[in-house]
Amino acid sequence: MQPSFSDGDKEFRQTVRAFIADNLPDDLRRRARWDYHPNREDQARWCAILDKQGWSMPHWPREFGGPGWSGIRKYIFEEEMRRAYAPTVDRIGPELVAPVLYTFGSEAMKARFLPGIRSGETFWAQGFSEPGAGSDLASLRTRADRDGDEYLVNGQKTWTTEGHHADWIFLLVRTDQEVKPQQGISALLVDLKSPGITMRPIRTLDEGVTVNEVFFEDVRVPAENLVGEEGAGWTYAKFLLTNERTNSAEVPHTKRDIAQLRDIAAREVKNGRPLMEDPEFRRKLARIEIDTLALEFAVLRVLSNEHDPENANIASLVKVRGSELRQRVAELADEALGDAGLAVLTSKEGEHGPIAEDFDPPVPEHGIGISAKAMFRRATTIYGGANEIQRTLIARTVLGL
Amino acid sequence: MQPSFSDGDKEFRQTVRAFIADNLPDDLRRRARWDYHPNREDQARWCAILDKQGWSMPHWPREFGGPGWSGIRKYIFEEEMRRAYAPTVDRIGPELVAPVLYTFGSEAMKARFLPGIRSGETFWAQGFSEPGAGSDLASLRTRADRDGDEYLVNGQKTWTTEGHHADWIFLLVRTDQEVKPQQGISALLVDLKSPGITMRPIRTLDEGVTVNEVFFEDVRVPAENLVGEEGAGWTYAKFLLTNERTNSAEVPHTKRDIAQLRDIAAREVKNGRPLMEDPEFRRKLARIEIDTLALEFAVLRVLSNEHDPENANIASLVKVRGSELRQRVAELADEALGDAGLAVLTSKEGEHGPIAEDFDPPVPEHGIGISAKAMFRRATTIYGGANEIQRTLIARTVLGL
Amino acid sequence: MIFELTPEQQAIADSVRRFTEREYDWDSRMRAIRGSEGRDPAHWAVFAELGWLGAGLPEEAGGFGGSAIENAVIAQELGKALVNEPFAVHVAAINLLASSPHAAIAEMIEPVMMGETRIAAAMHEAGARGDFRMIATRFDRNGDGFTISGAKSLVEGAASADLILVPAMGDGGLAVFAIPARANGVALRPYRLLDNSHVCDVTLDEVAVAGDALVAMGDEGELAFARAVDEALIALCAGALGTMEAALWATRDYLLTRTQFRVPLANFQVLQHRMADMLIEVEMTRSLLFHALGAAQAAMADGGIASVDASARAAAVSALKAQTGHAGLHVGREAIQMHGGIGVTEELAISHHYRRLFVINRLLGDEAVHLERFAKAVDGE
Amino acid sequence: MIFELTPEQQAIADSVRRFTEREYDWDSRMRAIRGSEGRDPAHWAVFAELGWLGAGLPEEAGGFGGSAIENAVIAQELGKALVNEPFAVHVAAINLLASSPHAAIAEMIEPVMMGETRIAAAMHEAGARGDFRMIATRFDRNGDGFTISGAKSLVEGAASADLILVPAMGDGGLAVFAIPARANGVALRPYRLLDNSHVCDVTLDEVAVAGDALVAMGDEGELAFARAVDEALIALCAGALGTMEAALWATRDYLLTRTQFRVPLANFQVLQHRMADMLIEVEMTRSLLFHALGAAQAAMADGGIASVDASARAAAVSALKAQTGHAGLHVGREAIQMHGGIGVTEELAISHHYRRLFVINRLLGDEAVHLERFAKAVDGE
Repeated sequence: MQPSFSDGDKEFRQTVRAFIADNLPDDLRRRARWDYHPNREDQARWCAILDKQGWSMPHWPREFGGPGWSGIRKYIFEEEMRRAYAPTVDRIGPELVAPVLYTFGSEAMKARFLPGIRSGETFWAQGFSEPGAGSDLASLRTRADRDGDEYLVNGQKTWTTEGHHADWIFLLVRTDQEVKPQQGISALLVDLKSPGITMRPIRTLDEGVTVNEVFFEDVRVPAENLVGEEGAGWTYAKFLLTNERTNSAEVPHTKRDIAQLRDIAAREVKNGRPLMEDPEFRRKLARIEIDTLALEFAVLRVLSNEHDPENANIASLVKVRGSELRQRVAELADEALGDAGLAVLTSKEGEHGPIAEDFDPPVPEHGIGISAKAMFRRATTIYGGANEIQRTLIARTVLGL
Repeated sequence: MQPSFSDGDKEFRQTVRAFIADNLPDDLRRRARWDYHPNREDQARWCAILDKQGWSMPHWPREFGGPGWSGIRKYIFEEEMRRAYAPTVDRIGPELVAPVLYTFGSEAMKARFLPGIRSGETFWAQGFSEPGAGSDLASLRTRADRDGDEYLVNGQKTWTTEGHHADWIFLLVRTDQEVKPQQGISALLVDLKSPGITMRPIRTLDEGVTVNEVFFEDVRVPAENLVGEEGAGWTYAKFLLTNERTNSAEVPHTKRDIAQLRDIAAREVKNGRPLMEDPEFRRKLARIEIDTLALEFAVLRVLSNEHDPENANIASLVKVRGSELRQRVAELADEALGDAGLAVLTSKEGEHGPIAEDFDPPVPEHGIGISAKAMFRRATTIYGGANEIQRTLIARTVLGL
Repeated sequence: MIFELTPEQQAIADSVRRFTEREYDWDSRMRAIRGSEGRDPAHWAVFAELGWLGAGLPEEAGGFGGSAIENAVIAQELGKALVNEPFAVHVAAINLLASSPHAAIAEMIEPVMMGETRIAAAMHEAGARGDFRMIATRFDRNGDGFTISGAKSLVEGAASADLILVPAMGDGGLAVFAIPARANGVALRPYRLLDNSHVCDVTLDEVAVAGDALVAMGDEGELAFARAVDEALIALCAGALGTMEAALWATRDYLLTRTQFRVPLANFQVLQHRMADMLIEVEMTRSLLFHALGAAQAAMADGGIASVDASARAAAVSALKAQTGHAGLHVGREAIQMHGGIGVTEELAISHHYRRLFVINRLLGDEAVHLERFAKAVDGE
Repeated sequence: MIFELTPEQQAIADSVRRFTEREYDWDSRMRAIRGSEGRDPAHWAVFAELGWLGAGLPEEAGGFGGSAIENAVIAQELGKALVNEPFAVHVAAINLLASSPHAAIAEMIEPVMMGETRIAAAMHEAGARGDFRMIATRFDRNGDGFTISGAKSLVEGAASADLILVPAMGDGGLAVFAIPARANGVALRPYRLLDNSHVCDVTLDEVAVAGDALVAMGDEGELAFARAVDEALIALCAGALGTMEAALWATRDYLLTRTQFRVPLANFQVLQHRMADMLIEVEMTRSLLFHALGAAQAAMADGGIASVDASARAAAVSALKAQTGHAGLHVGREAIQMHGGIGVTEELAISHHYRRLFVINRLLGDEAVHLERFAKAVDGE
């Protein structure tokens, strides 16, 4: 047993840290500091810089242009990225769609789509959920009917993350109405510029937009855009969702949020002293930091031996704990801000986006973005499979109940 | 709306307080101070004193010797009793068995059994639960077969509270094996001195004994001891359990425990100052006191209008909250004691009972009984219908889920 | 003990409910909160017309003969419909006016009740993190008048107020002043809170007022301020109770109608038990509201002068606020979680319930502030 | 990073498990804990014989070449079977001896490892409420020797010990002494804890010892004490982890076999989700155990001298202990609750799991003590 980072891993961390320091443009860092959803331009610019280094797709196998890092090193890389306030690289294309494409897609499909993802030029959305079928994919109703060399797509998707920024959508559709619900599902790649598609942004409680409803009305999709085999969409979706769960439980992001929280607590004053010296605040912070350490080591246990099925069991736990922890950190940061934590901060009415240079917010610089984050984090225990679903999964698969 | 005690109620409280001060023997008060399960002799002596005043059975209707108090006054009476460290009057006979007898029993049965309960001479146990049938009474298997003028009882009961002190047991038995499970149940009154009965005390985690297993082997019970009608036992049991739930959620007891906790906190020292001045302790205590106030007013809402069905709904909530609160108070008291809160305190090996005069405990006087209480309180969320059952009941009856 | 509303109190509740059902449905609300200041001025006129603005004031103070109970009844119904009007602030303001020994101040009560004069109360001090007991704003005597300097935050309704009531410390202890919102030296910085209420930071830079701007000072000032805080907190918590109830029952209805894996959500035992816990929190809040109303009645019966009753009221009100903050967050979060994705959208009331409860937890002191104030009041400190 | 046991470590785990399965089944355990001191002396001899008492000590210190990892492996297996032996106290004691720069002390290591000398460590100060950093016991120099006075509490194994290791403050800072248990001025008051461990309050009334009784003093004393505390805490928490695991899986098995209303308890969704939460707490505790073991290795690699590593170890160990206290109570309570009535009886292991976890939460500092120690260590105070 050697439960700490090896010397090689420590050197790797220094290499990554130096690269980011040398290559991350200042204006990107500044905008990411506020932690609103990063804009597409920033994500694309940074992805291209990383791509030149061969680092834009840490999770991909070497043959498709991944760096071939161990699970632990992927984690270190992500941690250093968050730590430096680098914009996140888009996730849907690189981490969800691409693995399906290089695992199940045709050679032509790989050649056509993977390079754009790797370089940050092409952005993807996923079209899974439908109104009335949240976590219950088998009941989806959007249909694709074969019509010569094309499919004709009709239906509606919802909770489509970043759909309003995307070029393409990975769509689950029903291609066979006759067979059992799970067998009639296929996966299609659809150009979002196709006629008949309407994207309607859904405003969330932070007054921002990250998710959308997408309507499909007689949308024509070339048959060559079918992923793998017709009727196998359910298998691909399960594969994709597994990848979604075995991520890092957002620990690097949470650790960065804690650093930000510490910064706030050092600047805010309570009873004439820095909030950081308030015993009750310190106790809450310590509890959060300890829970984060525990979560981090649970993640590292998974990553140190990614193919051990026992470790896969732990992965379902870290989703639950990680999502709850993100809420607690965001709420404590908001509480730390005092009155300013109650203020809505929008640059233009009803949407936070890039903040104008001359914007004079009613909260201190160190509090920008905090209240929106505290609100939006309510979603972390819902998306990606609500925690209720995760707990049932844990009870069945790990506890055998 | 007049959400505070009326002047009449306030005067009533003073009357009760004065009576207890004048009539409660010192030795009883001293033993009750330690809050072990009161011994039968103390309970009986105090019950007889109250009986002379006509106050021993506050919950009984006037015609059977009850004082005819309103719900609020019964609550005030109980609160003053607890406050003064008066021994509790036994509950099984007065509050569970007697209401069944005076509601469903024959005149002969009432005349025979009620006076002994009222005066504290006769102690009762209840025989409901069986091994393998905790809250699920319909599956009970103890049988009573008619044999001339007698029933022949065979079977086993468990969790029989205070059975080792009792004279009689109110027994649910199966008198008909053919009909639906719930229809074949009857209620029998059984003299615990009858041949064929074995009482086995169950040691609990506080190392004390309050519950027992009772074994019945060819026990002969006169047929006249059948309560009401044969086959109606299920109805009587439900009636009895309803009475169990509409109690005061033990708020008077919890308030007394809080007073004791405050006394401990005033005597114990942390970092050179009284524990009572420790901010974190005070916060925990305040939270408990506030929750107790809330619970008390919820109980008073029920009691102010006992026959309003909407208030009956609240009764199921207060059981859940009240039982959890009792645990929290006991645990905070134990924590307040520091190291001494970890010590086991038994007068003789394996059972706490009356404490010998020359006993020199390894804990301070104000800490006697605390660790046993902290342990035993784990049972409050289990007995009388586990909180899981209560929550399901709330969801169904109040929320309509 | 009587926990039922009198017929008069029930009539007030009914009149508020009629208003919220007929004039404050969801679409009207969304229109109102998107307007300037998040309100439709016609609504406040209705409040005045129906007598709600004076319903909680005793007759001898110029009101309609009610008490905190009437205010709680109104606030609770407004809270159910998420009515975005500064009613709790109004309660603070009118109680401050009614506590004044000065005739010039008492004369303001009627126009305020009639909705003719708009008045805000600056109960939060900038930098005090919701602890209303920390007052750094200063006053100095200036001939027959006073000069006031300081910074207040989260002053709801300030942008449309004629007068702002300002507590300040100075020679003579705590004093409260009625300051014209457009007086020289008064600067307003408006912004919006997460629950769509519109507030201002109010900066007072040597604001000069005449002697008749004094509402109360010294012991009278302390008592007036304590009464205003407690009465406003009761209204605030009653509103939160209404909001919690709305969130609870909306969630119940959602669980009954929505299916997942072809089973109604209402059948999932886990959700049943969590709903039971939400209900318990709601009922405990309601119980503490009753308790606080009893304490407020007792304190008012003594004209708020007996400090033992004022202290009992402080304990009871802080118990209520600590529970409300705690319960509100719990109920709000659970309501969102059980709704799933739809719960985090701007489109559904559920996220608005949560945001309102989130804000209320922090207004006039969060759970920690009130646990401490409760402990102090109970121990007679 | 490697989280798997080496074959040697696995062999130790297996040998402990064989012992608990063959010689410490439930009936043997109940016999042992009802004996005097709650133990069977033959068991400690087995510990010595199988090398467990020196397994966690480096070779250069006279041990068998292990570290905190080996102690954790042993403690966890012992914890699963609720073995009532003072193993964590032994870890404290042997680490104190091994930290000593004095040859006379180092010579004691072997007989202790062999089980020939019994040794207790008085890590709790009477009145300190588990905060081991508060040491009021005093020493004075007395010619070549020392005089020690004070009061220690919760000293496990003191009644059968030959020597008691006693930390004390005096001129020269913190010092640790090895005091014969039967020395003049040493008074033992034995009692039993809720988990059936037998402890003593130890009163030291001007106890005179020779100079060679000094284990370490000043900076050396601080480092020795800190190392002993942290290593003992790791063993204590590893034991608690084992106990939590035993409670978790026993509850799982109970839910699978027990039916209510003709449905297996395992089918109730509420119990499933609560079991998932228990599992999460267990896995988080395990993760922090790994983290603390890494920190202990790093600190030991520097001979425990570099204060930065000692501070990192303190943070890591306090994180572990805070989590263990919290998780242990949660898991213990839930295991009882899900068992229902049978869970509160003395007859079933479940209540013993709870009582052990209840006691461990308070030994060597409860959650509050360790949250504060963690915060201080992290901030470099």
